[in-house]
Amino acid sequence: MPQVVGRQYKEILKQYLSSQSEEDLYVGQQFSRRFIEKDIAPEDVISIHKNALHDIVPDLRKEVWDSFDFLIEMMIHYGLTLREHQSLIRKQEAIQMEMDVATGVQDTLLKTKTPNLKGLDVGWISKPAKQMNGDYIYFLNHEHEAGVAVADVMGKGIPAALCMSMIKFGMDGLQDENTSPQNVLNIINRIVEKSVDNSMFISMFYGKFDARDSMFSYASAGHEPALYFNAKEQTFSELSAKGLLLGIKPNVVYEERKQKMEVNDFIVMMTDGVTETRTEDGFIDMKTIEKLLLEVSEKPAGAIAEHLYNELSKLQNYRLSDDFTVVIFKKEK
Amino acid sequence: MPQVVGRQYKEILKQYLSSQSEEDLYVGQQFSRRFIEKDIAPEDVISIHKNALHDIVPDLRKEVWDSFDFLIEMMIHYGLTLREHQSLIRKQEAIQMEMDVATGVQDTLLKTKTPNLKGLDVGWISKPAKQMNGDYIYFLNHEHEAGVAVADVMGKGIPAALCMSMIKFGMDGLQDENTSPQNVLNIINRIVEKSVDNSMFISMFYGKFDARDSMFSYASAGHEPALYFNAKEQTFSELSAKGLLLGIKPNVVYEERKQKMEVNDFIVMMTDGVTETRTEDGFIDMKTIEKLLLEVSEKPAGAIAEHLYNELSKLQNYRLSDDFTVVIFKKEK
Amino acid sequence: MNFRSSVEIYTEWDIVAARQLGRNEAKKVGFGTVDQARITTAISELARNIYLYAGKGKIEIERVSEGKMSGIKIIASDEGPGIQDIRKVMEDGFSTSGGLGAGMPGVKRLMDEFKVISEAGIGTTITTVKWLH
Amino acid sequence: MNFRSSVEIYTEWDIVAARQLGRNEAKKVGFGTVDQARITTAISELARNIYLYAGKGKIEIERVSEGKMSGIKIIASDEGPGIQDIRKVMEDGFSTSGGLGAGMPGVKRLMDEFKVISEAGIGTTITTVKWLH
Ligand SMILES: [Mn+2]
Ligand SMILES: [Mn+2]
Ligand SMILES: [Mn+2]
Ligand SMILES: [Mn+2]
Repeated sequence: MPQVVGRQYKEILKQYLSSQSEEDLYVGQQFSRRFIEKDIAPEDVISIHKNALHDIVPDLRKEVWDSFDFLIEMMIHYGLTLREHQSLIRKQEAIQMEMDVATGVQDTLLKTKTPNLKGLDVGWISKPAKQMNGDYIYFLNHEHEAGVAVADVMGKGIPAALCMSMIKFGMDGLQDENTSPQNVLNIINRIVEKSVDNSMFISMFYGKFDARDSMFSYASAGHEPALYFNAKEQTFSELSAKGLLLGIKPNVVYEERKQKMEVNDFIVMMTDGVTETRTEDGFIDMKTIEKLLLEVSEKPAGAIAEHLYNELSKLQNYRLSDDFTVVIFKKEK
Repeated sequence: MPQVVGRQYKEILKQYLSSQSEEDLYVGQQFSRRFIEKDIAPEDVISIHKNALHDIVPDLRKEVWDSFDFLIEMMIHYGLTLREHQSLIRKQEAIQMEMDVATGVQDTLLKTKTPNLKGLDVGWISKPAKQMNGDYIYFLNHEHEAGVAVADVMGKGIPAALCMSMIKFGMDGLQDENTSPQNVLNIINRIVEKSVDNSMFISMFYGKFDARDSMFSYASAGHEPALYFNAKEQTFSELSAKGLLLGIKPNVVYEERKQKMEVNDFIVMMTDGVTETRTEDGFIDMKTIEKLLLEVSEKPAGAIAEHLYNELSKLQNYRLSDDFTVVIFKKEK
Repeated sequence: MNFRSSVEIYTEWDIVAARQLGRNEAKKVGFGTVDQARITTAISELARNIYLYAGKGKIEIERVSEGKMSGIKIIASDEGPGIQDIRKVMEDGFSTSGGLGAGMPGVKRLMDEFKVISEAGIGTTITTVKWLH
Repeated sequence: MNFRSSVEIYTEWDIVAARQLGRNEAKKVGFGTVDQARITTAISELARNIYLYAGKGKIEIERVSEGKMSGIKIIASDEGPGIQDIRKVMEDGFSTSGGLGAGMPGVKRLMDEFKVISEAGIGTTITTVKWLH
């Protein structure tokens, strides 16, 4: 192989020395890429060059050849750095694979079941800005009720995954208890406060729909307000409730509020990745979101969520700057 | 700067061309390292070389100088690969920092409190083989009881951290329930089975000391047996109990066994990173561990754990091939 | 007005023509041999991308100046399919060979300024500048 | 018996002597210019480590053969403090400059075989071989 490479190199060099044409330089440079692919070190290139030149113009002063030997010596450490590069690339690929596995495990472990409740159409979408999602949705289902926690946890990777697991396992433990939004946030707040120091921030919205009286009750731990769409009036209003971020203080009492829902009304819960969509002209405002929701307000909850994501994503040139999560509860007949 | 470098290079090259001595090559090569540190690309080196040679032996045929131009062209992609290397190194450093943060959060979130029970001396040590630990210790304390879960979870990173959080939050939820070893494993097994698919393996030993009757009860989910040291007889025996790894089947009933403890007796719970210590001559056997424990059997539990770690770590040349965890319960007066 | 000239890219031969034009201009601006080679390589990569992925397009070369600085600007444009995921293309390759992605971080490194505008179905324009230091 | 000779490393000058010895032997075995330079560089790194971190030690050079293969073996030994964390030293540096660590992965790459034995307070012996292909 090296001999073949050497012969080819000599031909290209010879050609160039007689023509000095751009074409030969182009051919030479394309050839050099194959050198790199074949792990030919730069010191080898100098040696190949020296031998080729020697064949083409043998009658040069001894200093020229000696100078190439010196140049070879100079290139050895460059060659080593390049080989280190190959090994780093392999390492990086291994990390990538590990991340892929981690994402899969996270999905399995923290999975949640979309409620299937008569009278309620549930749609949601959650897209990470980078590989790992820092937003988390968890559904808590009972016979006549559908509850959902929408949370935005600080950071990514392990810290985020652990915060999510706190929420999941905390809520799993609530199955038989009082699952009023107020009580859910009070309890989760206590778990978080106990487990993490004050430098971890988690915002969370908890909403619950009761099929018996079509009442949506909610509480918020420093989270984005939800949007309530009144189908009859074709108007939007914000559902906000007072409450500190999770884990700041041990005994917070979260405010709980209610909203009665009529058929075709829907409620949009989201994270700040939705409301803080950044375009070239700055942040969008709530009106943009309302306009987009109105366009498809007669569609099923899933389609509304999808539409909102597609349009907001287009507005920011398909590059999310934050994780994007929407959950929609729509009252059906 | 490049001019200074060029002048120095010329001096060294000139010296070499007149002497061809090893010393000059050594000086040249040391010089080349500084080139790399200063981000001087290989194509720059060729150019510097060409200029230096031109100053030293100006009267060479035109082909020589043209050939250097060709060589510069050949080196451009080598230079690019090197610069890519610098950026990969920075990326790697960022990942490292992220890992450090993650380790810290994991420590905070999954922290556990060593029991402080009259009549029981508790010592433990847990050392990761790589940066992240896949072994996990969790203490469950009650008024008259000290319980400990020693687990070895599959993998590292996020998958491992999430498994640990399952165990922690699962056990947190047990505070008021029946905390017999059998019941603890039954419940944790159900949580794990529900949350993960069959490809995740977790082995776990649960041991509980009751200060009222000095009884140590235990159960095991496919975990290493513990070692019981009888101080009066100066003998060791294995404490093993039957049971499947966690998460394989939903309704496993774990075997529970008991061991009465007398003053100065101790029980050593550990992961396979301890028993499967690999030396140059193969794996160590239980006798080695017993011998090491016997040497310090009169010391406090913490010192015994420490001694075991230090000696076994020395045996494998200070390179752990697996995470290493030991928990010792020693009965005091 | 600044000097500006261009080469249409249809065939591999046009890549060579664009390189030649770029090298001549770089020399006139006053770049040394190594920088000439770097600028030429950047043009080469951009032109190859047009040739390989868009089928046809154009390389424009312009001498530029700003205050006391002078330099060379290269504009590569095509009406090809556009770049699907610019973020990905600009990432350092996990492999140095092949693909559109291989070239872009390289071009960015060879030059001083770099900007991509790409729209699906409409095409891609890459503008890049190197200043004489 | 195979030819074997050695250089004691006390001063920087001894590094040059070890290099010279290695290059001569490599040439005699039949290695080409580039491989001569690589073997010499490996010796240089090993000798510098002795000089910088152990104070004194020895480089032995031996021509070796196995079946039809011939090659060169380098043994670097010192009675220095020993290497604390060999794993770390063998890791690809996050920085190419300075420190004992910089050299080791490089030496391993320059040669074909590589083995370290190190004990705290007793010293370090590194044995490395390159075969003529
Ligand atoms: Mn977030
Ligand atoms: Mn956010
Ligand atoms: Mn493990
Ligand atoms: Mn293990």
